[in-house]
Amino acid sequence: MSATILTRGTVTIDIALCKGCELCIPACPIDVLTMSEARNDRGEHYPELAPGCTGCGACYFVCPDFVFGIYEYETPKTISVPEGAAS
Amino acid sequence: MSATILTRGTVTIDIALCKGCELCIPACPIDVLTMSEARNDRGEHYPELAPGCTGCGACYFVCPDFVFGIYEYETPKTISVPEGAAS
Amino acid sequence: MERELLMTGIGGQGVQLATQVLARALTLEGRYVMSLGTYAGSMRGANTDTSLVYADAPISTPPIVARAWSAVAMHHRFWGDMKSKLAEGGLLLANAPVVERDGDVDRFDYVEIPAVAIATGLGAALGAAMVMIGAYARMTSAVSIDSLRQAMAQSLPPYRQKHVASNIAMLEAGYAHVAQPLHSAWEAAR
Amino acid sequence: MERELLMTGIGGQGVQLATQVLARALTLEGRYVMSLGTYAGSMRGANTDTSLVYADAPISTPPIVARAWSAVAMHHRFWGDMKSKLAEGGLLLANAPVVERDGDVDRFDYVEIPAVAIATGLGAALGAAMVMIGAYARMTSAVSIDSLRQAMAQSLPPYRQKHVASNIAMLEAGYAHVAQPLHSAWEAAR
Amino acid sequence: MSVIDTTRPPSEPARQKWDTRPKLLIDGDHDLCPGCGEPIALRCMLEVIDEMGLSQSAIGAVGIGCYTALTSLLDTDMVQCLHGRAPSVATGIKRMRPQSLVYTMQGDGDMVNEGLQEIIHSAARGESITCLLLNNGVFGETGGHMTATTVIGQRTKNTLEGRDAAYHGHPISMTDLLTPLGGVGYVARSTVTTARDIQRTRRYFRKAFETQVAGKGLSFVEVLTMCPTGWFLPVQEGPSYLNETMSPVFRIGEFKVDGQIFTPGA
Amino acid sequence: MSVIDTTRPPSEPARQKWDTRPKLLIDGDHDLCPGCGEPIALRCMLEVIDEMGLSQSAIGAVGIGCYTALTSLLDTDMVQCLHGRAPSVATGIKRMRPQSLVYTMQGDGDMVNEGLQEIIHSAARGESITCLLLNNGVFGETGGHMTATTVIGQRTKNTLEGRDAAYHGHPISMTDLLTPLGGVGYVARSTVTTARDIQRTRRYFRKAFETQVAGKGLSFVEVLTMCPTGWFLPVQEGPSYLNETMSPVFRIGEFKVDGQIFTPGA
Amino acid sequence: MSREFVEGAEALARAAIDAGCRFFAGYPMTPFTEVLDHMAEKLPAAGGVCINAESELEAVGMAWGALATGARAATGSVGQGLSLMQESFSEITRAELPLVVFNMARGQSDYFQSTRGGGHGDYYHIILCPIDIHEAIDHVHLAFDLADHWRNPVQIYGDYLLGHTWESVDLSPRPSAPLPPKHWALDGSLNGTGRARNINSLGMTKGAKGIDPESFWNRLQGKFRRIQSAEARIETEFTEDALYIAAAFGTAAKFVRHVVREMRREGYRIGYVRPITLWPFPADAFKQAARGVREVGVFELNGGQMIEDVRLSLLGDAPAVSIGGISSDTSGFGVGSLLNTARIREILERNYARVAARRAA
Amino acid sequence: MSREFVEGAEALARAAIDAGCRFFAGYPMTPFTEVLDHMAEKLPAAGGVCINAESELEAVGMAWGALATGARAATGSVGQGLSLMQESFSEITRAELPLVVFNMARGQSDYFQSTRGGGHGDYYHIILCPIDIHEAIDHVHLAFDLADHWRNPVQIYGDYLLGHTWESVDLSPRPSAPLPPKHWALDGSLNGTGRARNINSLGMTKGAKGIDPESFWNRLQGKFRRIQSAEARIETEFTEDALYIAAAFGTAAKFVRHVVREMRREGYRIGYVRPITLWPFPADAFKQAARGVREVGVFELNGGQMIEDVRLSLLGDAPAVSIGGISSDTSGFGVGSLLNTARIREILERNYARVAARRAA
Ligand SMILES: Cc1ncc(C[n+]2csc(CCOP(=O)(O)OP(=O)(O)O)c2C)c(N)n1
Ligand SMILES: Cc1ncc(C[n+]2csc(CCOP(=O)(O)OP(=O)(O)O)c2C)c(N)n1
Ligand code: SF4
Ligand code: SF4
Ligand code: SF4
Ligand code: SF4
Ligand code: SF4
Ligand code: SF4
Ligand SMILES: [Mg+2]
Ligand SMILES: [Mg+2]
Repeated sequence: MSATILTRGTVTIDIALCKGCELCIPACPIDVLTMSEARNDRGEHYPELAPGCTGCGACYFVCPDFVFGIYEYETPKTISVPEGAAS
Repeated sequence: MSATILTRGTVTIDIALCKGCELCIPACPIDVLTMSEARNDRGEHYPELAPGCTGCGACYFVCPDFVFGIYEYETPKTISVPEGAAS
Repeated sequence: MERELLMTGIGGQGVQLATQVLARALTLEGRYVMSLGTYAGSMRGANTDTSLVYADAPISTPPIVARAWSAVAMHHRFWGDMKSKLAEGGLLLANAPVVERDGDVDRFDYVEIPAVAIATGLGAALGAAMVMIGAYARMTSAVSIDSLRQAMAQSLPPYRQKHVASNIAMLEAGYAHVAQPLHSAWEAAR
Repeated sequence: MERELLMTGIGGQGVQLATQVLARALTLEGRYVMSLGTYAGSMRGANTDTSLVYADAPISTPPIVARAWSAVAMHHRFWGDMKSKLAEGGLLLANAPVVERDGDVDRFDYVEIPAVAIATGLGAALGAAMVMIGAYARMTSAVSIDSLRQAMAQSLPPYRQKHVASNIAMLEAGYAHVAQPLHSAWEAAR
Repeated sequence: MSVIDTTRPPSEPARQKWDTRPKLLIDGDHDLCPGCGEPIALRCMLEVIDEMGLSQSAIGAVGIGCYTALTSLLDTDMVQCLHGRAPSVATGIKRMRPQSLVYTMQGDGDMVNEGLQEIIHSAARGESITCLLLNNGVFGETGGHMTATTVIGQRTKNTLEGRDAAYHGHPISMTDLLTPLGGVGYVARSTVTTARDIQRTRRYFRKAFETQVAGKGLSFVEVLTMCPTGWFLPVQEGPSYLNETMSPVFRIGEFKVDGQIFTPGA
Repeated sequence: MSVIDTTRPPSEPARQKWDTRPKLLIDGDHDLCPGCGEPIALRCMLEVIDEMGLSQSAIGAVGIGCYTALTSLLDTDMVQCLHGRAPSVATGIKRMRPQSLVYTMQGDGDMVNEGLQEIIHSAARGESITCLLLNNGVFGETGGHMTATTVIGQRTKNTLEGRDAAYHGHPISMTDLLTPLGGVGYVARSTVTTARDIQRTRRYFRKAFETQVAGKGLSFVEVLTMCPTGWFLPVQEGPSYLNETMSPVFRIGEFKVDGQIFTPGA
Repeated sequence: MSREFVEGAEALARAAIDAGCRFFAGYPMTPFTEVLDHMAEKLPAAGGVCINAESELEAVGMAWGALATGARAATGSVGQGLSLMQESFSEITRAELPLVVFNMARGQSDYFQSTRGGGHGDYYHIILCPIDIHEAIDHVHLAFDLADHWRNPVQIYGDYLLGHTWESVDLSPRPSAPLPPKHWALDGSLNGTGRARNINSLGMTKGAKGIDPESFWNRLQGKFRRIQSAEARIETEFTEDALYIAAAFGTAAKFVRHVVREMRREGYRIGYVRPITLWPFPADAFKQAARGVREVGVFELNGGQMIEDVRLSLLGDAPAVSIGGISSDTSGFGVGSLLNTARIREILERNYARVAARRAA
Repeated sequence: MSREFVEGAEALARAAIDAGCRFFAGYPMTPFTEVLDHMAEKLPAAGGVCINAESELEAVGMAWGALATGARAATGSVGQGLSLMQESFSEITRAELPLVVFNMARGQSDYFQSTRGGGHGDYYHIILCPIDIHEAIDHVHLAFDLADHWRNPVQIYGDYLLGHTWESVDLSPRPSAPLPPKHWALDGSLNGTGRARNINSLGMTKGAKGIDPESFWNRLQGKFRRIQSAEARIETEFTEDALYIAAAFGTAAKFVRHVVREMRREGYRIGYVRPITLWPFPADAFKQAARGVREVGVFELNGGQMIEDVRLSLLGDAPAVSIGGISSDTSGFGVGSLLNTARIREILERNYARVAARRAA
């Protein structure tokens, strides 16, 4: 039910800025972003990160509201993710 | 010293309108126009017609001041012109 | 007789349409009406409010209402900004429990309408504003439910006519929810 | 002391340049000058005229001269239009025989200068206006021939400096043609 | 050498083939300079309108330049427009009177400087009008100033050392700009330096008006014209200066016919 | 499914690779709509300026449209221009400060409608500036009206039945107009619908600024941007609508590099 | 009379179409956009043409062309867009074309622009300034009629409030007089006769070379003077025995009138004056209304513009004092904090008291 | 002092360069063309830039950009071209940029356009209106200084006569005060610090969302009021004991002054007043000068524009009567038949006689 992948980084998500446009969701090449059930102070759903982020930056680039930050690990690390998430 | 040519028409020249630009002179394919010695009421030289005009209309078209009129003979006629004029 | 109604909510609550339906119904009954709506830009979740003046003679009041006879509050977030304009003792219909009870209960004729619950019961929470307008009409006798029905049909563009029936149901439910008129719009003095 | 000079001719006669040379000469001598030229568009053969006011103090007269102390007429065609502006008894230098004699002889101090003939004698009929200005300077003592020479050099652009000498010759010939001053520009009253 | 009497028609039986001036011109006595190319182009246009039997339907919108002096001599209904604005005015006319033949006449200063936006928008809008550009590469009217079509190196009143690409920029070719636009049906450029050129110009006008009549989009004819005054040249040198300096930059020919783009023979 | 805590940097040793917002933006909290493409393009431009080490020399001239709301958040010296007029203002800036990196930011309404003349003239003049066109095919700011780039068939507030070529005219492609002009050094078009497109957009900006630094003429980058509000679409559908309706009309790629025209692979 | 509940912008557009407007061109700018949208939607159905012009300059040019054919045509914008049209406005006036302009102003700061003509040269537009949408509908009909009658542009000076307020109004079709004959309209029929028409602003005459601006412009001055004496319109209330008069124009006047009526009911000797035409300004009627008054308070939402016309009307009979001021919301649409009857009441009371005290002293 | 004989247009251009103007952009239109030509020829040699802009709209935009960098910059045109610049004029004023405008008017019909601001909104430009080229040279220097000092546009209202008259004038370089520091000028130095500069006309503040037009425009109103009390300039002659005053502006005033002086010498009790600044209009000084006067004749070559400012100054103290009128030559350049001292003498005598008779009666 789980697999391991190599990742070079991860994201921060400033949910307060999110306007819920969902552009980041299809942008993520490994589908680790999903929209929240909860709403932020603007009344919007926002993205939540499941394990598996590789720090590729796609979400960062497509987000019109500057919600994401990208961090690069000093050393790439291996993590285990639920099967299918990284497909 | 003279030759005969066939001509289909001739021109009228309203010298009062002429501004002396001389565009008509090189336009005439058979060189039968020359600038006058005399000046019109505007103080300008104007074109004079030597025998040999064929009524081709070139002078008519190039003149910016609408000086020429073109007449077409009912029957083309032969005229004699000084040698060289029609060269 | 000139009466003022302020209605306030947040974007997407249908406040604009509800005001229009009431205004058209009044027009159908030969009343004079004037209304001005504002909503802050294209951002969702911003405030939206409307003012409506209705009368039995041509209206000479300016369109920005300084002092209102009645109000409908759909959402607590922006109701506070409008509160000062409602006359002491004026009629306030509150969309309960979205609008929270506070000192207003004493200052105004405060009537709670569970509009969201009623609308949800009819299958569409978004119809709450329509429920409120139905209730308002009954409460004030400003206009008949028949006129409201007719006005509803006139207020939707051709390609949305299929929603007329469900909206009329909202109006009717609101109307029915109020047992009896309290503030009569057309009575000379209260 | 304020003196006015009107000069009139047809396009290409050099009236504008001649006026400028006189004006610059006057400026060199510390006089105040003001001049306005008009010529009608780009058509050749149209009229061109200039007015010049010169004085020994700052000029307060407006630039469109209504009444002139002196005039130079280069061509009869447009002289008629200007005539009314020359004061009775004013100095009129006529470019004879281009300007034809008529009643003017009696109304003004009429002096004929065969400017075209003089200029042709010097090799360029187009210099007639320069001849007239030379004559005018002598006639009125408005300015010295030296200043005129200097002004001439200043009035041609670098690429036309080769024409300075021939133009100065024109000025000198005109100056020499007048035997003695008649109307003194700088004398208080005539 | 004997001089023929040309003050009157010939004594032989003859018919007048071409009148001194086009029928749609009230008077041939105008104030434009000797050797100016603009009246020549104008004549072509008016004669073609007449030959096509469209005289009674023509309405013109004229810009501001030397040709403005011709407005009151033109015998078609006219609007004298502001500098640069003729295409919009023509649009208003045509939309209200689709049955009319609507033409504009503008110079390069008028069309390519002040009114560049108007002609492009009208073209993209596909207005069914015919637009004439009289391109002499200068503001003739103001005395010979640089326009947006002045060629590199040309000396004008405000480019005394010649137009310098680095300082004054590059000339704009209207045919380049208009050809790719969707709403444009016909684009051509000609000159009036010789009788042959003038015949071509007349052909182009005919095709342009045909394009309008057929409702195939905006039609555009640019005519390179001499401006000896603004070029500070002897009048006689106008045609050769045009052929040597302007024609190489502004290619002659048809660029779009019936809405189809093609590259004419050079 | 477990949710990672993304409110703070990772606990592992890591360095921040990209900050949430570009360095030249004061605040990321802006008023543009959800799903709007304009801030995405803006980020690309600002980051490229920063990466090229040109932050301290950039001066912007911004037009009037939704992006105007970003002017006061931009942390480069700026002139907020009138609708359509940014290229002229940028010209004045650049001529007085040739050492500065001067850029303009305009929408399609601003550049292709109101200010079409300004951009073309500035381009022909070869001004050494970089011009950004945010093309969403509508006036977003006024609520979704047709512009000069609205594609045929598109429904807007004032083309309720869709843009009809015969009545409303044809869309204008700025790259078509600018590419042939002599003064232009670089012309390209991209989009911001996917991360890959965005990388290309960043590459184009870099080349455009390099063109300016090298003094090779005006550089122009058009970015097609989503406007779900003006298109009356659910926000999520913005990118696919753009790809399906706008991209086929407005081709993606480079059209002119270092002053050389070329036809990009379709 | 049957009434419908419509927004001001829609009422304006429908009134224009009912008044025979068959051409409209405009460029969006709030709150003019809303009028344009209704025109774009409704004019084609009425057999007219509405063009989404690419800019204000092009819009006014298109209207110019349409007018030249004799059609009833209009354009518009807000003050800022009208700034761009000033060259055309000036010249269209001289060309004597009956343009109608919808100025959906962002407030009242464009009074000078409208009344003094922001363009070059001596010219005036008739400026109708409605207080509400009922009057605006009348004004739209009047505008097209006056424009045709005088062959002079007429502007409707509206604003955000006028465009965005919904009212139950009477928009039933009005019988309108047949359009006056337009012998000058272009149709090509006289082409080639030597008498083809020439619409121009320069004083050109067909067949004659050159222009004659002096006599041409002087003739126009005569027309302006005739318009001045014929078309000035005013609304006044309670001026007979007033100590103090509050003057205002446009939608802001509705607030002032409301407060003045209220104060009158309470016994204040206060009057109200509203110029309905901003040009020609109803100077004589204003002077008349202010007879015996101690002071005129001018409530305008700008830095002080109409007050000049008030002073020019009174010429010292009574002082005119500015009691308004710049007032704008944060969107810049001109619906500022002074548009508030309570604040106005406070202002009028304060000024009234001062004047009344002065009188007592 | 050394004088040279130069044409007005050249003098204006050289004075501008001497005053530190380093950017100029314009589009030809007679008689502004002549100024532009001299700039195009001479400015590059002085290390400046002159652009032959493709239109008036682009010219003013370019000047806007140059000004934003802190440079002294100017543009200009005639009234018609200035009509096209009205949107920019309004907004440049609100952006508080020190633009200098050369208005080489075709006559005097653009008085309203200059003094009332043809654009939208509340704004004013300082209008310097020289009587001749000597004064114009001073005005050019003054214009650049005032523009920088007030951060407000300043216009030189010249005309054909000013540009085309040649005079012997002093154009020797003037020592000029160092330019005031321009902390607001753009140079990129603050980029990325959170405090980069933003030149705008909307009331934007760096880092803050939205705009605040009300307080922003009110601040500008305060500035306009300060300019009004500080910068009004007037020329008067013989007003102390005058029965009648003739008022005029610009080059036309030179004709009037000439005739008034002549009549004074002959004993007429006539005075002369010329506003040197058309805005701010020297209202107080005018009122002062007209004390005891029976009538003011306003000689302006238009349909009656400055007369409003005269009336607003006098507020009924004395009647103001128009004694000028539209006057144009056939080229439309504004040098019409009223510019004639004999005709003016006749007009002044007639009016004087009427007023004197009234007094006797
Ligand atoms: C708005 C405006 N700006 C400037 C002018 C002055 N002006 C008159 S004609 C002209 C140039 C015309 O050039 P072009 O159209 O090429 O015609 P040409 O004179 O060369 O025939 C200019 C700039 C004007 N009339 N209007
Ligand atoms: C002269 C002028 N006319 C009209 C407007 C109104 N206006 C403001 S933004 C805008 C449209 C902007 O469209 P675009 O540039 O495409 O930007 P977007 O809103 O789509 O981002 C218009 C027409 C204006 N500000 N100025
Ligand atoms: S792209 Fe940005 S704004 Fe849109 S949902 Fe994702 S995080 Fe939120
Ligand atoms: S950085 Fe890449 S992998 Fe991680 S969430 Fe964003 S798009 Fe997905
Ligand atoms: S072309 Fe015409 S104007 Fe020129 S010289 Fe010949 S006849 Fe005269
Ligand atoms: S008609 Fe032909 S042949 Fe006769 S003069 Fe003219 S150009 Fe020469
Ligand atoms: S200036 Fe040039 S374009 Fe104008 S009339 Fe003269 S030659 Fe023709
Ligand atoms: S309207 Fe369109 S362009 Fe404007 S902010 Fe919204 S999505 Fe972006
Ligand atoms: Mg030209
Ligand atoms: Mg857009």
